[in-house]
Amino acid sequence: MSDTLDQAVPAAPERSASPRTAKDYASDMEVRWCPGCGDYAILKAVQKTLAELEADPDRTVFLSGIGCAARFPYYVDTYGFHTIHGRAAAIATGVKLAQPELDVWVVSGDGDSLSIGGNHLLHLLRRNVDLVYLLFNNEVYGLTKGQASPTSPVGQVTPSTPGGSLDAPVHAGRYVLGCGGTFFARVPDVAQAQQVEVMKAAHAHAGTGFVEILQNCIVYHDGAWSTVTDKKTAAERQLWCRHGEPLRFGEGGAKALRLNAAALTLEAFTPGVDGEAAEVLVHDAGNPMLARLLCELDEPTALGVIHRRDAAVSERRHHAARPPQRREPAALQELLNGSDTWRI
Amino acid sequence: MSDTLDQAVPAAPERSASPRTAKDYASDMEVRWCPGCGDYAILKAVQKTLAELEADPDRTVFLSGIGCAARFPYYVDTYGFHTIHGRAAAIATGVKLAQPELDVWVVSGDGDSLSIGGNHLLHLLRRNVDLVYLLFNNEVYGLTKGQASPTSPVGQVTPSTPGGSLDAPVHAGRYVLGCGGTFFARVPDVAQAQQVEVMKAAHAHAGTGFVEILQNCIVYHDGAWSTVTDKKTAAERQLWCRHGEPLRFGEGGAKALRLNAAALTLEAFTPGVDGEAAEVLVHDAGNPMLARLLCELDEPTALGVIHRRDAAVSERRHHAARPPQRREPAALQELLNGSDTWRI
Amino acid sequence: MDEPKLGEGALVVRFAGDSGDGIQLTGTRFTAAAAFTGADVSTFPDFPAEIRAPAGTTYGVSAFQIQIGRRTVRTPGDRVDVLVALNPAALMVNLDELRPGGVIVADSAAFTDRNLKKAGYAASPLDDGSLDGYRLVALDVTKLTAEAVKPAGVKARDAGRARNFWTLGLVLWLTGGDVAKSAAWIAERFKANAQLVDANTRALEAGHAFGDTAELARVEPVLEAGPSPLPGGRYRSISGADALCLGLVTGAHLADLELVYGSYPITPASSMLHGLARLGAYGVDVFQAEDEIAAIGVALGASYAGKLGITGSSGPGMALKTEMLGLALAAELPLVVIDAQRGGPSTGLPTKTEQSDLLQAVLGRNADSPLPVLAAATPHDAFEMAIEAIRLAVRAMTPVILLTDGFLANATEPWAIPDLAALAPIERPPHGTRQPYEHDPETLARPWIPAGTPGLRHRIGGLERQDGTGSVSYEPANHQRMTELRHARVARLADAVAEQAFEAGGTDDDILVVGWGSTYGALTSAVDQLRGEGLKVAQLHLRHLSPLPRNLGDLLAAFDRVLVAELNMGQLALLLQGRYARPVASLTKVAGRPFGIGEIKNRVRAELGVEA
Amino acid sequence: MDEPKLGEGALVVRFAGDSGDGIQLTGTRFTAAAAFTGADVSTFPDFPAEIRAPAGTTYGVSAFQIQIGRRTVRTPGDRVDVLVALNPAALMVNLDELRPGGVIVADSAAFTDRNLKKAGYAASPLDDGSLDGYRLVALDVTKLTAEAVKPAGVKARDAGRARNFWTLGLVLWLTGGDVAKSAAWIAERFKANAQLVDANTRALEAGHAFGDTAELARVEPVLEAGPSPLPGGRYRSISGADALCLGLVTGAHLADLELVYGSYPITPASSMLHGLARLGAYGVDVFQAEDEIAAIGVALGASYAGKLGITGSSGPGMALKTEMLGLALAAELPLVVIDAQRGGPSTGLPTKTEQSDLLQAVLGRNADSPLPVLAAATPHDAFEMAIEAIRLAVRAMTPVILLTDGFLANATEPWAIPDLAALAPIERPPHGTRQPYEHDPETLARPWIPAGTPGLRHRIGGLERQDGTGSVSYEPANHQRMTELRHARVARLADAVAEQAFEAGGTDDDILVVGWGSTYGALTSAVDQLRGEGLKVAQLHLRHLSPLPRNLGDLLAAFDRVLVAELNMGQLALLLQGRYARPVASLTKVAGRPFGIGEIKNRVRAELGVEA
Ligand SMILES: Cc1ncc(C[n+]2csc(CCOP(=O)(O)OP(=O)(O)O)c2C)c(N)n1
Ligand SMILES: Cc1ncc(C[n+]2csc(CCOP(=O)(O)OP(=O)(O)O)c2C)c(N)n1
Ligand code: SF4
Ligand code: SF4
Ligand SMILES: [Mg+2]
Ligand SMILES: [Mg+2]
Repeated sequence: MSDTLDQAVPAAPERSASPRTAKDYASDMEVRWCPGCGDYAILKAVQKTLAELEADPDRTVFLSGIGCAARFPYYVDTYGFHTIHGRAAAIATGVKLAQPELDVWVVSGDGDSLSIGGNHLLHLLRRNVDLVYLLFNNEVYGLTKGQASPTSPVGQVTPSTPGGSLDAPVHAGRYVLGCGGTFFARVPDVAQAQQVEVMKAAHAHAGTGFVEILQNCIVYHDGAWSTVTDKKTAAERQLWCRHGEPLRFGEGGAKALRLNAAALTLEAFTPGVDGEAAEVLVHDAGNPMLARLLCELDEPTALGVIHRRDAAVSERRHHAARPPQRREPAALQELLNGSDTWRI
Repeated sequence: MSDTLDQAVPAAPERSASPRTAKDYASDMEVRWCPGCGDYAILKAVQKTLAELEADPDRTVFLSGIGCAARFPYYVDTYGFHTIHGRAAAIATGVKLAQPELDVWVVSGDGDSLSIGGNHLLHLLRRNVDLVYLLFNNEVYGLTKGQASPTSPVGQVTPSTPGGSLDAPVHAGRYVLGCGGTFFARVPDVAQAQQVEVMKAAHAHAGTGFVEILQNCIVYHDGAWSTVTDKKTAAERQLWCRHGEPLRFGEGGAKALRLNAAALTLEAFTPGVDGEAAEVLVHDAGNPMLARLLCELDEPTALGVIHRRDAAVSERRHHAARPPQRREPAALQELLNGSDTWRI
Repeated sequence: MDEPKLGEGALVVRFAGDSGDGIQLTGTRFTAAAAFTGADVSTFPDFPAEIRAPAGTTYGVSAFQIQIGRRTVRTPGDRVDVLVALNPAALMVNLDELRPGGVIVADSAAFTDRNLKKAGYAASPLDDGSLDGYRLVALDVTKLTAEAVKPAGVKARDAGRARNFWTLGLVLWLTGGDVAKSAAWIAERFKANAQLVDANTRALEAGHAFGDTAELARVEPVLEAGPSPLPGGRYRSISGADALCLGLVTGAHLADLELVYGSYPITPASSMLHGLARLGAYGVDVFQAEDEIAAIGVALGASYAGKLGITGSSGPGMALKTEMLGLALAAELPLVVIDAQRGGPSTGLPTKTEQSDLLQAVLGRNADSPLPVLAAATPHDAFEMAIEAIRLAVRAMTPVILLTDGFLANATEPWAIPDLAALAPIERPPHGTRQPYEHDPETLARPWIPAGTPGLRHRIGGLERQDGTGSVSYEPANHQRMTELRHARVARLADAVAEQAFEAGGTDDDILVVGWGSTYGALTSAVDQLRGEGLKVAQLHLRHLSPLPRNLGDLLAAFDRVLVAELNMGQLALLLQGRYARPVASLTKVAGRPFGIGEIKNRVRAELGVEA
Repeated sequence: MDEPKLGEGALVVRFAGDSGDGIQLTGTRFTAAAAFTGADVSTFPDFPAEIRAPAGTTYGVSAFQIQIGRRTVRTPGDRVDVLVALNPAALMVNLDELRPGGVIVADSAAFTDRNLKKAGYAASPLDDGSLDGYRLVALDVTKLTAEAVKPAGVKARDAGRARNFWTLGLVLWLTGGDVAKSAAWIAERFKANAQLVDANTRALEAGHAFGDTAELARVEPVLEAGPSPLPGGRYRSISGADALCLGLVTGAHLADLELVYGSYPITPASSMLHGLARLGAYGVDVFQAEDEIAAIGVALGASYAGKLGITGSSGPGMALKTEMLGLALAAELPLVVIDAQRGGPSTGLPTKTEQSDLLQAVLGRNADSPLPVLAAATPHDAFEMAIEAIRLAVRAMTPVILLTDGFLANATEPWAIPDLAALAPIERPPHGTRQPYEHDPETLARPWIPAGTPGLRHRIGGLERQDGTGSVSYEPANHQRMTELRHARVARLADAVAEQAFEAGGTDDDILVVGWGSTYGALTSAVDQLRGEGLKVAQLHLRHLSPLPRNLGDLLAAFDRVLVAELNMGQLALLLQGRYARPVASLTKVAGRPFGIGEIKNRVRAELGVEA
């Protein structure tokens, strides 16, 4: 008894008629993350997003690999498949290939996505499968009790790296763009409203809407993102990117970014103090090079929809390329017959 | 008999004393690629490179996965390990971890590296393991008889894609840089001299010296790179990047690249005709953003060492982080004893 | 002497030459011509491992062997009666298997010093008497062809290529055939180029005419029209790989499902990828994934979403799919996994045949993870077993592994075209409003509720599930129950499958020969011949390896001597002993090649203490 | 009644409470105190699946069970004598296993309405008489602790945390122990914070004193000093995981090799990753790879370069390593692969124990791919089998799989510290100038020529190799020979291993009980007790599963009744029947838990037709 996570009894069909609040998307299962885990906030944001999208729970599917993050599907009252470590992207591709109209969300941790699952992520992105991909980046392996993850900074002391993590981390944004990703957004777990906004944008995007969520693992790597999320420093450290708007940050938007054309880098400056207002860069989410410059900035950290561009969607291309269907028995019989037959 | 690839009888030790010509690095095995395959030229270039480096054959190891390219180790008279599909990078990492002083070369095809092996390549690159990585990119699966590869252009008709390949290809350079690669070069199979130059640079680089070789598969995808390599158009299509030198191309270097700062793109122009000579960009291999812009250019195609930057090398870090060794029996006995013992 | 002699109603021809010589085409055309006469045929194409080896090398030799019978033939033949050697390397590599006194057709033009040296001959075997024990027909085929096609006015290169049609014509003549069927094919195949039709037809006819005018002795007139050993009906030629593809499409049709085939290229499984990729019009989506793990992942995702996921690979790729197979099993989703076996371990002998993935298929997963395993015996059986795999997968909501191999994939035989209307539909029980893990009391299968089904949303996964609700459960008793259920679900399929029948003989015989998979032809032929000699040999051939047929234990128990024959180190033997705790003898071969009929007969005789 | 009663020289204590209650620490300290008195001990920590479950929930209960004996104890015990329940959930989850009349120590302060409700109690069991069949010691431990530590002046939070030491003190008193050993540990552990030392020591002492002053009846004075059931020597406490790590380091030392441990985290194998990561000073390189495939790849690369590659994982990760294991085998390189088994299939029950990867280990690879498989029986055996794995890997140039499991990894026992000097060195035959695949006539091992060795460069890989030269070979006869060689190489290791000995009894007995792995304790205890009852029960416990010991067939043949007991659906039973073609009976359990001694005894009695 104590050992069973209750599964909701199949919901009565009427339940699925346009729910409107986050709560309508909560499953009956008890949420079992550690108290204080950043995943709770993300769960709420996703449920809110679903409500705002008026998503049909029966036509929505959450897929995940393995990890703390990957328990996510149990907690949303939609279809859900908690698969195996690192492979959700591949399975999701199959789901979309079979039923392109399903609304698919993949939830994955930094280990799941960028360690064991890196290859499937690459191919999901280059194919541009139409789904939302949520990366819960807590820079650590939560479920297996705290080992270094591929996003762990050099020096992180963990049970598997008692002398500190040694290797340069994978940079999620850089990787996604390197794979040819068509949508990249970043948002901290604590930024509820922006999460909803960003997830809606990812959902609206035709293709893989990849969202990196800066998630706090309170048990094994507490404070990983505190320099970005601390209320005190947030204004200085958070650069919210909005397409068509100037790239400003700091108290009252006092600071901004400009291009250093010689060095090919972005520079922070204070318009009117150490530069002209005219120099302020305006965010163009469609420019891949700007996206790369932005996603690698550290101070300030770029947040929001950093990149979004139109590109062909894999499963649509596959379906469009299907030859006219010949499903009647006579056609199949003809196929069995072949072209070169004889009688005995 | 006909079914055996002869293995050279262990070379007499004196044989390894500083050989100087490409031939000294040829193994006794009969080379079994298709007549006309681009791999022959690469083999010659590698042997030449080894000769110019005066590589010690006994301290040199070639590792490969599976594919036509991956037969490479049989043909160089060094240590060689023809492993399994997509995994050479992982095995090479183990070799370097165990013996950092060995001179390791990985040879891999586009399927081997960017399809099944994409994840290991990511982690090899982010760790910056000190070896040379040669990607033979022929945009096709040679050994398995011509299926589409992850670098096949959209529309390529193959036995597995009779209606034409559908998905957007992986862009090798973009991927390598997205993985945090510290060295990226590109060279066509037919450019013998430049190959040697580029491989020597890759070899000199402390970290993963990644070289994409534009290789022609004469059987399954002939002419894949002919727009770049055709003698007639070579000058117009080949942009040879050399650190510190202007990025010029075309007949007599008449054309050049400049930055379009507003669009964040590179533009080709003719200095003195549609622009100033002062606008000509000078190649800075250390600038990651320039590398990204360059590697994605199509007309002209950037060749040579496109990116090279210094970064910590994984196996060196690992060795530096080793605690002082306690290998004497007494130390081990102490470890067995532990700290909390009692007598019965 | 084991082999039926020439004149006993069957003939074995092997074409051999450089990969570039069109050997496979010649073989296929000869097969078509033979089958068209009503003869039974069995073929064995043998490609070099290299893509395109340098001309004239021994490792670049491509071969195509065919046995043609006015009686039933079930194998391509142990020994060759007629060897067509288009160059010295082809002779060097294949002479071993030519029977004493057999016919050699050689193109003397290719026996140049250079080619002889490449093949490893010091002197030309055409001249040095070394072929005295054979009937040598050495002709300058190159020149004869060039002369024949001259009137067509084609380029030298095309003239050279016509050499294979000249050879075909000659071999048709030697075997009593005519050129009509082949000429019709040429006309159709090259219809875009009248000149080529002309040239190739001329070559074909000239080769045939040469046999006649040069008054070459016919070898054996197996191609002369005559009674057919096959039952009446409409036939086509089919390879194992093609039959499998058709079977999958047909099975899906019978179950009213669409297919998603997720795969990653690998020899010899790629032929399925290529074959299915051409069948998009029949409700098949083919997806070339980034690796084998993604391939099965895509297939599983498709099954989860209500199409039928299928994946196919060979040994190394099967190994990679192991973890995901466990998920499919735990998630209780239908899936068909086809393993085209090849020589191993590791990369092994990719182009050679072997039956050594049996234990991996039956037992090779982490934890207690039973699933059904089937094996196809012949090309036409591949069609049937593909349908059977789909039937069992859908019935028991389970992944099913179907074993084939490199030999079976490429082998061809005449196939009595099935009547689609006569095939039984595959039932898919409606999910109703059953709970996600509510198991049908008979089949123990949970309902298949595709993602997106209105009103039945639920969550599944690889953690242990509570029987019924499908909730995650760590409860000890539930784990015990679910584990037993997983075993019982597979075991019960034995009730949904016919009892094992004898291929030959019965429980009164002195020895039982048991086989599985593509050794069917050789085993059946051997047992046939032994019985013909009066030995009391019975034969079983297993198509269901897991669960084993429900009467198998009893059948084995009826014999004092059981001989299990397979192309591995004794895997089925281990499995049978493991299940039935009774000793069996084991005949094994791991040489990358099918059994010869003779080796089987010798072993059976040895078991019976009989002299040959 | 199966169980030895209280007073028979052994006592089972289980501590249970929230994950945050320091249960594992209390258990470990109690174990240390018990072992220090010379008692034999066996422990079983049982963590919740969740990282940090909300306080008070049943699924968040953490437990630690220990059996303490003045006689030999080999299991943590079937039933609990003393249950310490720090909250209602702990009581709810564990009460089932408390023996009738057993002792419950409960912290009444935690039995709040809220906690009762969370645990699923309608009313407090401390008051409603439902615990009448037990000896209930309900105390306000929280308050008693707070009072005791007040003088130390620590913060409320630290005072709360001291509750576990108060409990420890009380249980030490109940079992006849003193606090000296535990106090010393506190002094050492918290030496940086004198206040904490003070507070915790006060709590410890107060708990102990409380038992005395409240005149609680002692349960059983197993901790009073007295004769020890263990042989004389120097001891320490060791867990299976730690013993394994030490065994690997020691084995490498004995072979004069350095180790490269490539791994990817997975429960319950991670404890090896963590353990070895701390042993860098002893020639160990630990590399956390990007996945299990890379982990074994790194290990294999290291072996190729002359260090000893080791990798470890659990079921799903083992599945992923399958393909690379085939390469290691084909390349004939030494490698040690440790599989810490857990409940499956698929993700299954990651934190629960099971022995269900046996067939995967022995048979679960594509093609004919034999390799040695070992299993450790107890924590101290894990040390020895780690050395044995290295010895066999180096001797036969082969990957070796060593099976452990979640139970074994976490279980602890007193360990007679081995004398390094007394351990036999592991020989590594010099490669000399042998050819790369020149096989030693005795061991059939090729020479280990690390990459970089002067003058011996050569090329290896996964394609079939020519015996001797190591060149790629597609030759049929060579493939046959190499396949046989691979089998013989493993089979011959049986000669390098001692004959299988009986754990108990001999061929004159009426039934033979066969087990393997971590069920050793339960099986040995059960057989011991049955023999004590006069039943003629013999016992074998296998450490070598492939190859099986050379005399095993004879031993099995000596019995009419053989019972194979294992925590899976009968995998060893299948293997033994498969190898020896003799029927065995099978006792299985797949509930995520170790065998109870009672279940084994019942089944043996049933086999013998004896009433309990
Ligand atoms: C094949 C396989 N390897 C390893 C594991 C063990 N494992 C489970 S979750 C996990 C990593 C979790 O880290 P991450 O993906 O970052 O998720 P988080 O727990 O941090 O949310 C690992 C290694 C597994 N379940 N399967
Ligand atoms: C696990 C596994 N999957 C598939 C294969 C089959 N295979 C061999 S080489 C190859 C791809 C070859 O393409 P590429 O890497 O581009 O090399 P190329 O032959 O073009 O040089 C494949 C799929 C294999 N050997 N192992
Ligand atoms: S371990 Fe970390 S990531 Fe996992 S549930 Fe706990 S706080 Fe969250
Ligand atoms: S198939 Fe292509 S890549 Fe392979 S050897 Fe032939 S030409 Fe080269
Ligand atoms: Mg994480
Ligand atoms: Mg390629």
